[in-house]
Parts: sequence; C-alpha cells; structure tokens
Amino acid sequence: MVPIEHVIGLSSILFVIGMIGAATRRNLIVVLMSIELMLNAVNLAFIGFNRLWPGTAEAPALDGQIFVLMVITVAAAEVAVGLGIIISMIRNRDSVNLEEVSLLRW
Amino acid sequence: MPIEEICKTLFIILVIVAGLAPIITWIERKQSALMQDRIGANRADIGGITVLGLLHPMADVLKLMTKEDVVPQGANRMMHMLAPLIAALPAIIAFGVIPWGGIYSFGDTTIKMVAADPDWGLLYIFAIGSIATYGAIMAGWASNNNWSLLGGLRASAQMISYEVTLGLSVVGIFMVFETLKLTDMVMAQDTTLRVFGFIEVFGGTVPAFLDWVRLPAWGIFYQPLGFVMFLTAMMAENKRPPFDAPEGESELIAGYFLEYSGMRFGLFYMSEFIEVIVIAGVVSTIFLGGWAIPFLDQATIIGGIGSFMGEGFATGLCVILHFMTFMLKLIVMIWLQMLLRWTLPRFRYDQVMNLCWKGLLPLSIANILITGAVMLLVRG
Amino acid sequence: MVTPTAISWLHWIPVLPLIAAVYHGLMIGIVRRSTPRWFVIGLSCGTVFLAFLASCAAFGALIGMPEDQRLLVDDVYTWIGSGVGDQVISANVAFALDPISALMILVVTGVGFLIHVYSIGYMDDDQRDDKGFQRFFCYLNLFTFSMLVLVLADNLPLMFLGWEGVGLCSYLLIGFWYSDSDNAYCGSKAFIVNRIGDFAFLLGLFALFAALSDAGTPTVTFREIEANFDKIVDATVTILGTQYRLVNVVGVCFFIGACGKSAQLPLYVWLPDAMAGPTPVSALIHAATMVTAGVYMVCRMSFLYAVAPEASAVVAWTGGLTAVFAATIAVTQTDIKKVLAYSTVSQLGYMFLAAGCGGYTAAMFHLGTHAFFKALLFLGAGAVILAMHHEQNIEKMGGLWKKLPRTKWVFLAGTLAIIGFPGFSGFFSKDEILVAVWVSDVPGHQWLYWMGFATAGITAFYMARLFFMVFLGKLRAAADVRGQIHEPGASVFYPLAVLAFLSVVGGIMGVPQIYGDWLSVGDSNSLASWLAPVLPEAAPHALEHSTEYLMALGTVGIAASGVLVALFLYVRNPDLPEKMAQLLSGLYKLVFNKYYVDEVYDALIVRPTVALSDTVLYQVIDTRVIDGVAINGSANAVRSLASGALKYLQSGLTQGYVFLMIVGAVAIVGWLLR
Amino acid sequence: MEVSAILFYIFAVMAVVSALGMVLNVRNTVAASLSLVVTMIALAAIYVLLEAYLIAVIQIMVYAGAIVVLFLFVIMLLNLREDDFAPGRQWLVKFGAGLLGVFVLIQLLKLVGPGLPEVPVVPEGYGGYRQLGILLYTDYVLLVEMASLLLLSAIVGALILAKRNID
Repeated sequence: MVPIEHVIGLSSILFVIGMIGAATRRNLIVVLMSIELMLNAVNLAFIGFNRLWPGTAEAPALDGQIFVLMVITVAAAEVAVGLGIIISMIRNRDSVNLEEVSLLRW
Repeated sequence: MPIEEICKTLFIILVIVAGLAPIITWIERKQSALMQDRIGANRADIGGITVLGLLHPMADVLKLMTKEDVVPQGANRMMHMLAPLIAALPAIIAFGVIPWGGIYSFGDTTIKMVAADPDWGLLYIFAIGSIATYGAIMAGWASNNNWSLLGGLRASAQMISYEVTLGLSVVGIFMVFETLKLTDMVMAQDTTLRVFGFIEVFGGTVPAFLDWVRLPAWGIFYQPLGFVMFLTAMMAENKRPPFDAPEGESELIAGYFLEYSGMRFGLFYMSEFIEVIVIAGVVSTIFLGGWAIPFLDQATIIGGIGSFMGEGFATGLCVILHFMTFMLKLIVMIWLQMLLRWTLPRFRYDQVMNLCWKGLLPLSIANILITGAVMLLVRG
Repeated sequence: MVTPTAISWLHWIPVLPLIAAVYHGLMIGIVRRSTPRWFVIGLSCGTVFLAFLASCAAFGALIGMPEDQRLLVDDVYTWIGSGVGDQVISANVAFALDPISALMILVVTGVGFLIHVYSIGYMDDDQRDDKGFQRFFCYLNLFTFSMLVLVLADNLPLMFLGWEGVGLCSYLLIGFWYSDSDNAYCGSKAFIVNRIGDFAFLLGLFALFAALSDAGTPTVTFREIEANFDKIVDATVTILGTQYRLVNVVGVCFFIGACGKSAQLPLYVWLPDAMAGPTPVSALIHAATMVTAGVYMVCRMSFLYAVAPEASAVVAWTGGLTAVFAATIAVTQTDIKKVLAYSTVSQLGYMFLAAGCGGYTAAMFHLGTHAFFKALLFLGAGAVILAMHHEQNIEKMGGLWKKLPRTKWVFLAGTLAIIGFPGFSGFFSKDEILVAVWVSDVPGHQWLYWMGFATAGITAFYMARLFFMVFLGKLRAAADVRGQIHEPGASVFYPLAVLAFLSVVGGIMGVPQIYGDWLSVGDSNSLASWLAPVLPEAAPHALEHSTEYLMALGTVGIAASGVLVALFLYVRNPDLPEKMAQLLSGLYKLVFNKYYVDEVYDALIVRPTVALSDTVLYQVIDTRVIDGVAINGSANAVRSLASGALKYLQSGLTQGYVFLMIVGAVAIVGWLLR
Repeated sequence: MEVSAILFYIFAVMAVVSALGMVLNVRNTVAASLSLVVTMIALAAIYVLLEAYLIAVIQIMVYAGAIVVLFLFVIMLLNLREDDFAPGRQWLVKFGAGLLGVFVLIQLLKLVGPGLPEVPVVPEGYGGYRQLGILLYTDYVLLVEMASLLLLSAIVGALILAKRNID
C-alpha cells in the first residue's frame, strides 16, 4: 500500500479543489456539490489516518471510520436542506444564481 | 488463482447472463401467450423449423444489431452513448457475489462456486443497484426529449425511494443469519428448522413426534414479510410492470429510453431481463436457501453417498445437485416474476410512491422491531 | 463510640407526612380540584398517626437494645457526595434514632397528631378562601415532615435542611391568612429574623467542618464528629486579631442559630408576632415543637458545649435573662395568645438556662413537659377564642367558669402544670433545672439561680392572672357574643383532655431521685437514665437532700405567692391593677410596650437598611450602574459599532462570506501550526 | 510497486480529474454532478484499498446512490440545462481563490509532510461491519441517537422549505 502521506495529499488536493469551487462558482447547486467534495476529502483523510492506527483485533480503533459515518449523515442532512432551499429559491426568484440573493445586506 | 476467477466470471457472463437472458425473453413471450390464451412466438423459423419459437431471441438479437443507432438532435452525445452501458453494467456485475454452489473440497483443493465472496456481499449488491439509477437518469436527460426527461425523473425518484425499503426489508435477515456474506447465509440455510422449537422458549419441552415436524431453515420461513417486501422492492427497482411508470407507454411513450434504438435500446432491454435474473438469484439465495437442497444437507449427501461410492464422486455429485437446485429455484423465481408482470396492471405513479413510503417502509421497520423482539426472546 | 444498628423502615416516619403534604400540594397547586374534606382529614391525620405508631415501634425497638448500644440508623441514600481521597465529604439522607431523638419524635408525632385532630375542629369554620382547609393541612404535614427530619437527622446538613424546612412552614403558617397584610408581615418578620440565626448556624457548621477536615477527618455526621472531637478540642481560630477556642466560636454560632429558632434574646421578637397564625399553629410550631429545636440542637451538640465553658456561659446567661425578661413582659399583655407567647419565650429561656448549666437532661425534661402543657394551654386558649368568636383580648373575657365547664378544667390543669404545682409535670422539670443551675459552675450561677427563681414567681403570677381574668370575675364579653358562648366540639376537646392528662402526669418520666427515695422507688428519674448514654454527665450532684427539699419548697412558695398576688389583684379587687398602672405608669408603659424592643430594632436596623437599599443600592447601583452602564451601555456600544463599521461586512454576496470563512479558517490553522 | 499502489494512483488521478471537471465545468451542471459521481466512486475504491470496506459500500450507496442522484433530480426538475451564469467579470475572485487555494494546499501538505509511521498490517476484521456495528451501538450509541435526531430535523426542514404552502 502507498504511504499514507499520499492519501492525505490526495485528500488535501480534493479539499482545495472543493474550496475553490465553493468560493468561485455562483451556481448554488455547484457550490453545494463543492461542499460535498470538501466533506469527502475530509473523510478520505479520516480513513487514511485510521488505516495508520487500526488498533488490534480485540480493541479495534475505528474512531476515524465512525466519524466518517457521522460526516456522511451530516452531509445527507445538509443536502436535503440545501436542495429544499434551492427549490424554494427557484420558486421565489426563479434563479439559483448566488449573486441575485443579496437581500440580507446593509 | 486469477485463472479461476476469470473462469468463473466468464461462466457467469456467457452461461447465465448472455445465455439465460435471451431465453428469458422467450419465456416471457410464452408465458404471456399462455396467460392471454394465444399461441405466442412461433413464427421465426429456419427452413420451416420453429423450435417452439426458440429462434425468436436470435432473431431479436440480429434485428437489434443491424438497426441504425440514432442520436437525436441537441442530445448530449457522450452521455447518450454512455447511458445504456451504465444501465446494463451493474446488473451484470451484481452476479459476482451470488453463489450458485457451495464450497467443496476435492482432496486438498477447495472449489468455491462463486466468483467473488466478499464479507459484505449483500451490501455490494445494494451498492451496485444504487449505481444502476444513473443509467436511467442519464438516458432521460441526455436524449433531449421531455418525455425522456420525465421518465428519467420518475425512474430516479422511484429507484431512490425503493432503495430505502430494499435495504430495510432485509435487515431482519441480517439479524437472523448474523452475516452479510451470501455463502454463509446459504450455509446457514442448509439445515432444518424445528417448527415447534418455540415451545422451549416458554420453558416447555418438545415432544418427540412433534420434533419431527420440520421446515427447511430458509429465510422465507424466518422472514415471510421480509420476503414479500424484498421481492416487491426489487421488482420496483427493476422498473418492470407493474412498476413501469417511468416507461409507461400510455403516458410517456417509452420513458427514458424513448430516443434509443438499435443495440443501445437492446442494452436497456437486456438489462431489465438480466435484472430479472439477478432478482431471482438474490431472492433465492437469501430467502430460498440458494443451492441448499431441502432436508438433505451437504454433509449428509457426501457422507451417505461417499460411504459406498467414494468421497470424490459424492462431492462431484453434490456439486451438480446443488447447481441444479439453484437453477431450479432461479427458474421458479423468474417464472414468478413473469407471472406477476403479466397479472398485475400498472400502478399509477403516486400509487407507486405511496406503496413505498406509506406501505413498505413502515412495514419493514415494524418487521425489524418484531424480529429483534423475537430474537431477544429466542436467543436471549 | 456507639456502633449503629441498621434499621430499614425508620425513614417512613418522616416520609409518611411528606406523602400527605405532597398530595395536598399537587391537589392545590397543579390539579386545582378541591378534595373532599373527609379525605383531607383522613390522609393528614392518618399519616401523622401512622408516623406516631411507627415512632412508638422505633422507641420500643430502642428500648429493646442494650443500654450503651442504643443507636438505630437508616441510611437512605447519599445526598451530597464530593471530594476525593481523604478529603471527601459525604452527607447522606440518613436518619438516626438515639434516646434524644426518640424522645423528640414521640413528642413531635404525638403532640402533632393531637393538634392535627384539634385543627379539624378549629379550622372547620375557616371560610377565608376555598382551599384554606386543605392548604392548612398541607402546611401542617409539611411541617411535621421537616420537624421529623430535623430531629432524626444523622448529620448536620440534613439537620439544617429540616431546620430550614420548619422555618419555611412557620413562615407559611404564620402568614396563613395572607389576605390580611399584617399576618403576611408577621410571617416575613419571623422568616427574616430566623435568617440571622441560620446564617450563624451555617457559619458554625462550616467552621466545625473546616476544623475537622484540617484534623484529617472531614465529616458532618454527629457521631463521627463526636468520635473525632478530641482532635479539635484545643483548636483555635483567630477573629479580628484575637484568638478564640474553636469550640467556643462554634458553640456560640450554633447558639445564635438556636436563638433565632427558639426565640431567645435578642432574636425573640418574631415569636409574639407569630401568634398571627391560627392557634393550632401557635400550639404546634411556636410552643411545642419547632421553637424547642434550638434546645434540642444544643443538647444534640452537648459534647461540644460540655468542653466549651465560655459558650455554655453565654447560653446560660442568655437563657436566664430571656426567662426573666419575657416573663415580665407577659405580665402586662392583654392578648391571651401574646401572654402565652411570652411565657413560651421565658420557658425556652429556662431550657437554655439548664442546658447552659450542663443540665441537658433537665433541659430535655422541661422540653417534654413544656411541650405538653404549653400545647395544652394554647389549644385551651384556642378553645376559649373559638368560644368567644375570635375574641383574643382577655379584658373582654372573664366569668367563663360557668360557660365552659369542660375547657376550664383542662386549662386549669395546664396552668397548674406551668406554675409548678407540686406533683404536676412542670414542678419536677422546673426543680430539675433549678437544681442543675445551683450546682453548676457557670460564672455567676447563683445569680442565674435567683433569676430562675424569680421567673418561677412571675410565671405563676401572670399565668394565674391569665386564668383569673379569663375564667373568674364577671363576664366582660361584648353584648353580641354573650349569648352564644359555647363549648367547642369534640375534635377540639378530646385532644385537650389527652394533653391535660399528659401535663398532669407527664412528670412521672423524670421524677428527681429525692422523691424517688421518698417514695422508695429506685432510679425514679427514668428520663435521666434513659438519656444518660447520649448526654454528658451533668455536674456532680453535690447536694444533700435537705437543700433540694428546701429549694423545691422555695419554688413552690414563690409560685404560691405569685398566685396569691394575682388572686388579690384580679379577683378580690379588680380595679386595683388600673390604679397601679397609673401609679407607676412609666414602668408600666415600658413593660406594656415590651421595652420598645421592636421600635429599637426598627430604628437601628430596619430603617437604615431600607434607607440604604432605597437610596444607594436601588437608585445608584441598580439604576445607574447595572441598568445604565452594564446593560444599556453595552447595547449602545454594540449598536454604534455595528451601524458604524461592521455592517459593511454584510455585503450580501455569499461568495464573500465563503471567502471570509476560508480566510479565517486558514488564519486559525496557520496560528495553530505556527 | 504492487498492484494496490498502482490502483490507488489510478483512482487518485481519476478523482482529481473528475473533481476538477466538476468545479471547472461552467456550462453543464448535469455533467458537473456526474463527474462528482465519478469522484465519489473513485474515493470508494480508494477506501476499499484502505480496507474500509463498509465505509466504501456506504460511500457508494449514500453519496453516489442517493445524494448526487438527488442533485441530478433537482437539476432536472428545475431544468437548468444551459447555465445562465455570465462568464468572467469576477476574475479578481477567481484569482484570489486560486491564490488562496494554492496557499492552503501548500500549508496542508507541509502539515502532513513526511514522517508518518509505516502503514501497519490491519488486524482481523478491520473495517468490517461487525466491529463497526459493535462500536457504534456500544461506545458511540449517543452519537447514533444524535444522528437520528439530526436526520429527522433535516427531513422536516426540507419538507417545510420545499412545500409550496404549509397547511
């Protein structure tokens, strides 16, 4: 198996890609997807580190994987709500362009 | 080692998939003809020979291969091409984990009658099944056609919804067999279930004559409700009648593969039949004891026959018998699906959804609860 | 060190009344549906009666045990547990039954039950608000519970819990008729005055615990304190530069607490006002049980006071002064309940006098007898008040001898008991106290003795005065009530009868040995021998019998003279008192107005406090500082900051927010990785 | 260099490329989401290589099978075919984001750096559903409960957001 540094490197690359996407794209759906990508990158890091300290057969140390499960749960909830927001947004102003939703400002 | 795997995979693809699927189209034709009281599928002939219409599949294949592959205007070409593959591929590779025989040892070599036997086999099938959604979605979206789009929408919604039920309805089986490994599941079912054993739960003792009343320890006897729900959900995943709202002819001409023709359409078409086989395989593996012969487990056969005809011969015989049993069950399940497909009318779309969310989902959860309670009672 | 014996059902004694109280509370507060009267009565009185039976059973169990092993403990659960290693404090909800508390629970549940029964008749005509009846019994049960917790407590915190509980119930019951603002005021007064004492009590508790934990044995359980007490006997504390012995400080602190609860100088002022409550309350709480809690506590901590002569001296002198002081006030009061209230104060002073002089047995003895006859007197007064249609001024009574054929006898019994008529309970207990004072080595104990002696006389005088003015002479009642003066009902009378019996013969339990010899009864003072294992031995009994006879005779003599004076003044020629009042009007006014103590307190403490809190605390601290600066100021600051600068960060562009988030995250990570 | 390493690099490249494809594909949202799916599946494969089997399967089932399908569903429902986003006119943001990204990437890589211990052999049953399930329902049961609460609230919230008129 490759050294874990590479796995972490991959995860950080993905994370940065997602970050840039979240920061630059103005399509709300794509922003959400970029956030998903960031979450996945984090999951990858978790899995990698957990692979590095797997514990023993008697006392397995699977905290990383369990955390990944939780992250996936959160991601699912986030997507549900986010898509709800998108739908209501489309319904109200017929667009998913982030620059058009700027009511909440000074 | 890789050689063995490759052989198995080829066996699956060539024999079961490529071989069985066309035959199933023929079966379906015959079945429908039978039920509609007509003589179906008997025209195709080579020099006047019609082998019960068995030539029809070949004719179909020829026709599909020779037809032109049309890509409509303004369609996303790449996705339009990719969609059928994505639809067909999961169905085929889902076979990898279905055991069509047990684990046999000839002297020092052991043979596993399954291509891949991961610890998480059933989950693998679910995962693959969830990928299959994309075929429909991509097809519906890529072919630049409103009906296709609607079909794709319906398909995706329906498949996501039923995946939930699919997963939950077999949790009871996980709990009973305490494994996700399909081979282990079949092993666990290769025995008998004492019908009156529940008496001991309440502190009684089973009288001997009642102790002889037994059933094969099949999942269906542990989880009748789970069996029904699982079969329903699987068939809904397959988008065949009565769950074919996504491609309902009367509403959306052909749904998501409206714009397809030639072999690409053929792939969609085939994938449904392959899916039928997969369903039959999975259901008979989980619920009908796979290759297990009722009341006659492997050890008994090998021990019994091996005693006077030699270990090796007995094992070989066992292999054949098991394979036959599995095939038999497969055929039965396929036939059952055909029966349903030609019996039931198409559900309306909202009915499909209601059945999933308001019918099967609560039922499956209740099933889990009941199973847990009973297991607590029985196994402590 | 007595090894405790486990007992499983002791906690039911307090819990039973609690059940009733909780039920009533739920019914009144949450369900808000009125319960039928018979059920209220049955539940309240029934639970208390059951508690009484349980107490008797416990008492029997205690008697059944060997002399020096009499300690039953019911450890219910750990209430406060904290600390680690050897620095651990653990206060359990544990109930301990030893001879003292056995005596107490018998008194509390027994007298309490009688008073419950009495209340049925007394509160029957109480129409002031719809739930009044049930509310009254709710409080009464709650009080019984708290009192039982107090006396049964195995450790100081739990005792303090009961201590506070009885204080609360006293407050609730004094202000029971809260629709009249005076009553509410009196309740608050009682509560606040008690706070002072409780504060001192807590200080003593903390000091004791601190010393014990310094000594390496942090504990709050009575018997463990007693066991480890020798470690801290010689400990000293420095307060304001001067060094005191710890035991004295703790003793004084506890005694101040006792002062608050038991209405001693200078904290007695609340008790007379407490008479605003219903009469059964005055009888139960402010005569029989609660106010004796201080005495009980001093006896409970007697091992401490035994080695703290200065503290004991404080106790004794405060008790003695209170006894005389209150007695003199009682002479001039005209409200029947006020007279009894001051008499209670002075009798409590008696008890503290005894306790301070090391006569703990005598104190407990007088506590018991006093519970009987003072409860009897109050209930009798209540009966009279009922008969007079809530007329409490004795100058409007008189001549009830004919009108109340039954009540007068029980009242007479109570009066004789308190003035120490030979053979009645008060006689023995008072003598015990005086003997204990005489033989004690408290500085100036002769003075204390003469104080007690004088008090006996004054007590006889004012009690006789009360009795004569109420029952003898001619009827001075208002015209409208004259016609309908009637004997109260059975539920009022029979408790009186029982209490009368008890206060007549109650002395049997502690007949001093001299009379024992006289009656040729070995060990006649059964109470002393009963309490002997738990109470330290009083000063060596260095008196020959002749002296004791002489003292007893003196007491009887002065009491008799007091009665005769009263007879002369109030029966023979009833207009003489007026003349005397005119004659020495200054003194009369002084005494009649209770030495203006309330006014002095008002001027010295209440008004300055009110003024301070009104001007400084409210107008400056609260309005200016807290409201002005802390709340509005911060709000204004935030608002100006936001409207000035921060709002421009709200560009409304989501990308901008994401950007800022990322920058911040990067900054944090960079800081962490610096 | 053994098989698993080769596979890992293949899947890594696949993941990065498809992620870039998702982020940079300005015109076609559906294509973007499909490339996200590819990333997910590649990641799942990498999980398998890291012997986190259950997580891999769940990754496919939840992310690929449910979440992205939901994205696609919404995209199709709203029929966002041609992206109506005017290009350019925010080169500053893009530039800054790129710069920031590079900085963060360097930071992260520096943070990881070399010097992690050698990859050990996994114990028996590592990453299987048994151990994970046992852990989830013993040590982390509170976490599971909280997750269930979270999902419930998410369902309700999504319903209220998407419902046309709450009645």
